[in-house]
Amino acid sequence: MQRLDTEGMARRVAQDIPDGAYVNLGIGMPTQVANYVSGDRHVIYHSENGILGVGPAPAPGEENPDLINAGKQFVTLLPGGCYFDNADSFAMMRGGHLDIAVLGAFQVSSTGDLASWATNDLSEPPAVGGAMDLAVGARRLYVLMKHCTRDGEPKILTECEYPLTGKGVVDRIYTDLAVLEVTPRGLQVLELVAGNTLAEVQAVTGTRLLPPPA
Amino acid sequence: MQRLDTEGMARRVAQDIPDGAYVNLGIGMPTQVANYVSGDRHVIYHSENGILGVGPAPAPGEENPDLINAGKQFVTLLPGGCYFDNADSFAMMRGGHLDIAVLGAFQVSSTGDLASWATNDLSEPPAVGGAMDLAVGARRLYVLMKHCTRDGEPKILTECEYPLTGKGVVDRIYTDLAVLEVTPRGLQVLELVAGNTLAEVQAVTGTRLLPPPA
Amino acid sequence: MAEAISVVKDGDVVMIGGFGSSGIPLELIEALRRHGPKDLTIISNNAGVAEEGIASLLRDGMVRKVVCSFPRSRGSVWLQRRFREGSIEFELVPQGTLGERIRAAGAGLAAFYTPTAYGTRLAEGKETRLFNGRGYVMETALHADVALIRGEKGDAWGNLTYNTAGRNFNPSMAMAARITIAEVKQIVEVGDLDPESVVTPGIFVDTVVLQEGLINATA
Amino acid sequence: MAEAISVVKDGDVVMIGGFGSSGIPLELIEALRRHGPKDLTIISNNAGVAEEGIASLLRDGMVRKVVCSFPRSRGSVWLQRRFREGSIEFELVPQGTLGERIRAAGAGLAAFYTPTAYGTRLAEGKETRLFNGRGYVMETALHADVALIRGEKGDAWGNLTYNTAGRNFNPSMAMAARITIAEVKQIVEVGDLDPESVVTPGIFVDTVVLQEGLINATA
Repeated sequence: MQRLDTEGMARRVAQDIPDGAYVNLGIGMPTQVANYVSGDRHVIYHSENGILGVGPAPAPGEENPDLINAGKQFVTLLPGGCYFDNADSFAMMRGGHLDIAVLGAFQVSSTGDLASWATNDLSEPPAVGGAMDLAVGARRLYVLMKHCTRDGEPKILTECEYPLTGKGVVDRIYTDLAVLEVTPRGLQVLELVAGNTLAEVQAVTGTRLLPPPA
Repeated sequence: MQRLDTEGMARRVAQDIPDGAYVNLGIGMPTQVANYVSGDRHVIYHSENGILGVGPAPAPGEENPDLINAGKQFVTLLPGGCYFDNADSFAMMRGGHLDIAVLGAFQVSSTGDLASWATNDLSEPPAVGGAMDLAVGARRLYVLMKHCTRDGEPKILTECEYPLTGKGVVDRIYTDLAVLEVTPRGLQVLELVAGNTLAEVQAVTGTRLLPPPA
Repeated sequence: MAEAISVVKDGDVVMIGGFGSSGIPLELIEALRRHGPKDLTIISNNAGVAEEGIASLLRDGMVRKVVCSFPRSRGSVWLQRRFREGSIEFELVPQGTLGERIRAAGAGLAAFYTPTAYGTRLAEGKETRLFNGRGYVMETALHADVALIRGEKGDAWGNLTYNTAGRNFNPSMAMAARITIAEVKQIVEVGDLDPESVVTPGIFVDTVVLQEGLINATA
Repeated sequence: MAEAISVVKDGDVVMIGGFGSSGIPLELIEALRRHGPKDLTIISNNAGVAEEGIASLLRDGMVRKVVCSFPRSRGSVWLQRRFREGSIEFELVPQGTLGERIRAAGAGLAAFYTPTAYGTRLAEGKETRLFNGRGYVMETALHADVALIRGEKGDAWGNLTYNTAGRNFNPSMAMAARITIAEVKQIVEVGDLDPESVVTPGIFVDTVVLQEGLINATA
């Protein structure tokens, strides 16, 4: 099968970030989406720790230990950006003020349940951060993840096996194989990565996929 | 009987405002308390509309229509003061951050119930403002009012006849005749205005007063 | 200004910032009055004085309901008249509860428990509950279709600063409405506002309009 | 610093501001470690990395319970060790819920209903309720005995500003504790801070201490 690499996946999501959007990019692969949003689009990035207008990494030696993103990486502020505290930052998230959030995930269900914060391993202290607030609050929630685990197990399932981050919160799934929309009738294929067939993608998916719109 | 005038009453409350206190003064007579707090005491005044460090009225011609106090009078800001929004201002009030609030009242009960926002006249739209928030939130709530109505009716009663601002919220009552403390045993006289006897003050009070501490 | 306000439709819930003379979007209110939608619900701390601000909307019969905390400023004659003739609904909310209900809407919370008004007439008919032996009243989030607010400086992203005590309800209302329109004294270039001093981040503001000087600024 | 921190007693609930490397009161934490109270409950977003900050309190056996949202930053070895050996209680709270519970305490609210975590394991055992058909979880206020926070500039009244994203939990924690101690980079004269730019009003802060340079500022 044809698989997008990480850059390809980030580029695909970036195409769907419209001009003027307020966007939160989750830790890890989602953070890379910003690198591929066209420069003629005015997109404002939110970081849960209290930044709107997150800019690129600073030049070496210019790092400010207070000015980091949610992934604890050093960042800068774009002109027009501003700072605020946790209460205001999560008001933005929970209150429906962000247009789009892009998150990674362990599993997504056919009804848009998201599992992204914990496995069933109880020997480690669990960590959740702001994922549950984003899950319930962002107007559109996009998941960006590989279609299957390293072992080839499907991550898109009829029901999640891992603890949920939120119920029925995902709007769209971008994987290395396809773009899927969560609809009331189930998971609809919006696009297949060129060269793949629906049957091939269905074969590595743990729930029934609806064919792309005609 | 000997009665304090408005200035005398405001002066008496002012004596009990300690150095370093954060204080909210209600609309009307309570606002005058600030005029008599000794200049060697550092007292910070809060105004519900979003000011800490309220200063005196501006010079004529220097008024800023945005810089008013809760009574809609023009004020100034003292050095070290600051501005904030309604949410933070009422967090200060309700959250127990103000040391003292001084409010006027229609009636106070022997258990510290406060009636200050409405009479039983239903022909006018009622108004409450921030009185109920101050009543529940200030660490010490002092009422400053005349002992009786203009018609000579007692305003200090076993139970309030007017709608309550708060239940069991008043700590102390300053009137033109006496200073009274709300205690678990009832209203205790802390001081009588010089020249008055307990019997005289009791006669114009609608609930039993406990004698001053020996 | 007229174009910005044209989003307000008959029956809308409109929040209007301000406290007394402070931080009121008087030009937006005047534009709203000229636009003329009916059956509005107005959420604001006060209810206008004389023929000004919210009073002018009440006078012109545009208001179905008023939600406020202190409608009895000297000269609030139009609120009194409409109240006495029974032509408006009227909901009185303690000021801190009003602000917190607005903030809750903006912050995505459905309800909260406040000690304010417990045991009083303003808690009648509301759920109450004891926490650690103290009484609290459950209050729900208060949303709006449109918020009209006033800032001092604003930029094209919608970032706002305020003048002194002119903040009052404006920052919370900006968060609680589907559409927020801010009237400002000065529009500055994006990047000119100090990022440490922005009070309302632009994400909460849809449209920033410059005061046109239609209304005496000290009114 | 040592004198300021001496108010913390065995068994106290201590809030500690900061997010990752940002806005952490590292010198106050080090002073707390040297002061050495036992059985502390620590409320903070993270749980320290390596031997730094909260990790040093966990290492030294001063902590009975940790309440946090994200204890798994790379190098959070002491939290992992104490968790695995079962020597601490551990309460995980979604970040926004943690912040809002802290704010509720500071704002005098007893509880609130949030949609966050509804239908998940973190809502198990909690009251839930539908508002307008949507599920919400009831969360209660989170109070502390002492809050340790970090500002950029402070004055003798306790007014504070912050550095960029260094605000995070610091302003809310300042409101939620009986005693708030702020570590700042610079102490300025009362009146030197712009009253429009004060982020934490002095009413929320009891003691302001100047950083002594004990700890590498970029740590």
